[in-house]
Amino acid sequence: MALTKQQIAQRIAQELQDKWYVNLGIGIPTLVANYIPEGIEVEFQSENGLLGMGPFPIEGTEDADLINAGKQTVTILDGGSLFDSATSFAMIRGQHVQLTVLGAMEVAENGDIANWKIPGRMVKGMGGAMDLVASAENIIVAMMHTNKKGESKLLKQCSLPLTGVGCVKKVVTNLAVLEIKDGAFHLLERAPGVSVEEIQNATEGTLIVNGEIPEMKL
Amino acid sequence: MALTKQQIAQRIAQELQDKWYVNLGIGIPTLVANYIPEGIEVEFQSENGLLGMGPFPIEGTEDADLINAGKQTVTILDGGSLFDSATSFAMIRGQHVQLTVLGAMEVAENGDIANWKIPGRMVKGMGGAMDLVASAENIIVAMMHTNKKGESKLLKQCSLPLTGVGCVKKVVTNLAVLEIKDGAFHLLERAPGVSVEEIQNATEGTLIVNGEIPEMKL
Amino acid sequence: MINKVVKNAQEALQGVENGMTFMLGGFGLCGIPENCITELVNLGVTDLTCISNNAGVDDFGLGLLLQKRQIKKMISSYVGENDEFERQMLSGELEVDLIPQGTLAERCRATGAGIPAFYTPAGYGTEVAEGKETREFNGKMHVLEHAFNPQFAFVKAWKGDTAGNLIFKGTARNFNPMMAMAGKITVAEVEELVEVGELDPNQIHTPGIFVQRIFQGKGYEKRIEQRTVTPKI
Amino acid sequence: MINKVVKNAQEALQGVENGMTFMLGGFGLCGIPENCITELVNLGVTDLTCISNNAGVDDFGLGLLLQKRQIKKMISSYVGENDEFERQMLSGELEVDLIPQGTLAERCRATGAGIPAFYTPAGYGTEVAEGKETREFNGKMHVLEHAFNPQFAFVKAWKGDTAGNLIFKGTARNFNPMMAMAGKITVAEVEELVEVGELDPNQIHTPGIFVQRIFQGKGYEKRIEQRTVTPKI
Repeated sequence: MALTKQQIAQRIAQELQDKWYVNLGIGIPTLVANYIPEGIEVEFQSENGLLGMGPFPIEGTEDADLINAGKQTVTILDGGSLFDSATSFAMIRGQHVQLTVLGAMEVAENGDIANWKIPGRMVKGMGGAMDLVASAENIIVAMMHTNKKGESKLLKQCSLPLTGVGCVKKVVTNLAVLEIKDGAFHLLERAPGVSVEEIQNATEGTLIVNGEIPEMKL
Repeated sequence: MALTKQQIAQRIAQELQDKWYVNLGIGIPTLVANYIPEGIEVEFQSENGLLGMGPFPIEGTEDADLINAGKQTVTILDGGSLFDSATSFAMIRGQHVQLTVLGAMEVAENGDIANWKIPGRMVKGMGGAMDLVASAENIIVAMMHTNKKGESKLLKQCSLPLTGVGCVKKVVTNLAVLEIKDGAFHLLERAPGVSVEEIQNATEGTLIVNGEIPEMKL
Repeated sequence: MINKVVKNAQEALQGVENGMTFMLGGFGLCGIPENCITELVNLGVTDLTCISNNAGVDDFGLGLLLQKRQIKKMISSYVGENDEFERQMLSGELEVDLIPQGTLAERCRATGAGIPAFYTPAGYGTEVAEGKETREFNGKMHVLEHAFNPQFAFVKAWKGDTAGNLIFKGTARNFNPMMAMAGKITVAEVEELVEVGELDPNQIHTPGIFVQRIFQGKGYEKRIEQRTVTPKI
Repeated sequence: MINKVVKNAQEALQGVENGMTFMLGGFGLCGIPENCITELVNLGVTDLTCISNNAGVDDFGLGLLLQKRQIKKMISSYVGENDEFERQMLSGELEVDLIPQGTLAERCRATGAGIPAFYTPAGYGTEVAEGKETREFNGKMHVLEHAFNPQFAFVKAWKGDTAGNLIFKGTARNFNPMMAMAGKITVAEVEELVEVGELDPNQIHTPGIFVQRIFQGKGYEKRIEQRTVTPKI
């Protein structure tokens, strides 16, 4: 069974390490906050100027002056802090944020990522994505393995305009967990009940399968 | 009569304009704060992170955490603000400070200034002087016209290592007020009772004397 | 203390002309200079270049200027949520320069800080870096980015005093402090204008030196784009 | 919330070794990390490169490390008020790299902000620019300056919480916030260590993300270099 979006987030949450500052993109990445493993402390950074982002406010307490990068009303936890956009991206560019989780339209076997622009269609902009992928030490891409037409989004080479070059090291899809190194996707885990063959068929880029591939534990 | 240091400061204070932010260097420039003309508002910036610097504290109220760039205990006026050194020099480099007054060992007819280093002698460093002279729109140099040996400090060319190039536009000495333009010192005013000839004799650099030179009014 | 107070938005915007370049603070609709935007609409100035992280929504924020076709060019990092924007952009009426958000923030700061140019890794190898100088530092490629040159910056603060000192609230701070540094003339509108001495000098986010004009704003709508809440139990 | 608290200076300085590069906050003797300096003296580490605006006085601040000849190189903007410093410098025992104060501050910030290099007008045409790239922007010459690469940064704050958030007081802020951003490991000593939730998140000068270790300092002397006062009337 391919993973649901919630399950992709759940699997990514297992990658969190104690004392990490984490930036979560819009979409599936946002859901990661719901699955922080017991016994570890992480802090979420929102690039519009917030550290220690908490859950959505209780109805009636929402504050127009307290939003996240997705423009959603949020809260701030005790020990959090507020700052301007230049300081926020100083944190990101200066590699003070240990992990970035974001979505992608395409990822290539060399670690390139494309997630901001489809030529001929309305372009909304890259927001903070280019700063995040150019700087983060750890980038996990959360995405569907294939597009709606069933075509692979894990490619030999990105066809869309790039967001960053050679920066993605890990991809968690609805079918698999993969590591990118030496110019190839290395299969680490399969979604429960999904075969290596299915993953192979859904992957256009070079897929390295080394030994027995375990199922994910969720 | 040549001016006293207090009088040099007094003459420089006449150059202050309403709503100007001003950075005063150590020595004679510090005294300028005592002669702010009536009816104008200026604010003093201290490059260690203070705007709205006030007078020395009343004995017994001095605070180790509130000093000026000369490491003297000071006060902060209502409406003042505190900030870090990067922000302080953002103000200076970004030309938000309208006037810098500082001392000099030598000034040249092309506007070069030397005030931080004498080869072979102990070098204490330039502090913020290089940032100030490289950025300020208005720089007034407060200095003695000659050194202790009677040699001119207003030169054709600086002999000491430079602090900044072509940046000084006005010099107020114990003998004269001079403007630097077109590669020469232009004599604007004489100290009361000091003759043009005396000033000429004390000036090594090119001195332009155009018409009648008035005495300073103090 | 130098007094920066002007009566209202009208007085604050004196000198604004067609064809000028402005910076406008805010992230989404959070922390935007509502009063200044309304006054820009009233003035009807056109051919504007607006540097702002976003472009508002159809009927609020910079969307109001877009409706009246007052903007010639937008310099932003993200411009979704705006149908009129999309129409003008696709029809070629509106020029759009998209910039990585961190680069945008740093370019604003550089403008105010007298740094004409700096290197950032953001955008290297992408179309954002096309035609720009690139260079390796510490084994990593970087792009040379430059300061802006805006005539006016319009920012919105929570509290301000008559000397122009500003304090922002929550994430309404965002781009406002850097843009306040960057304007040749910086106009600050505040929810609460107080006398000097009422703000703790240690807590001021933007020192008054960066602000040329300040006024007490009025009628703040502070619209929320995505009202996300946890139900009361 | 991530907890950054360590017991004392001893624990905070674990990993400090001979030959390392440190940043130390403070301007003159104002806002210097007194406890960390004392512990560096106790540890007896040598061949240090110290990036600090000043070098203390003979018997206080970095002067204590100079007395013990623990410093190989000072990177500062102004180093007066210190006889031992002068002796070591003139005898060639001590290397000294003098940097314009604004360039020093901006290089510290750049280090923490992931900006490998930037242009500044300061020092153009002087010996400070010798051997450095220069370039014209907007008709004015500028010098290319680079980020540092310190292993540790030692900063002193007024209040801090267990998550590493810092608030500075008065002009004791100075270089501390930028240096806090720049350390691979940043150690903050504070006059008052409080629980999370006690500091207003809107008033924090240095967000905890920049601080790896924080401890309650003790025995602050806070010596005044130039006690200038107005007599009581």
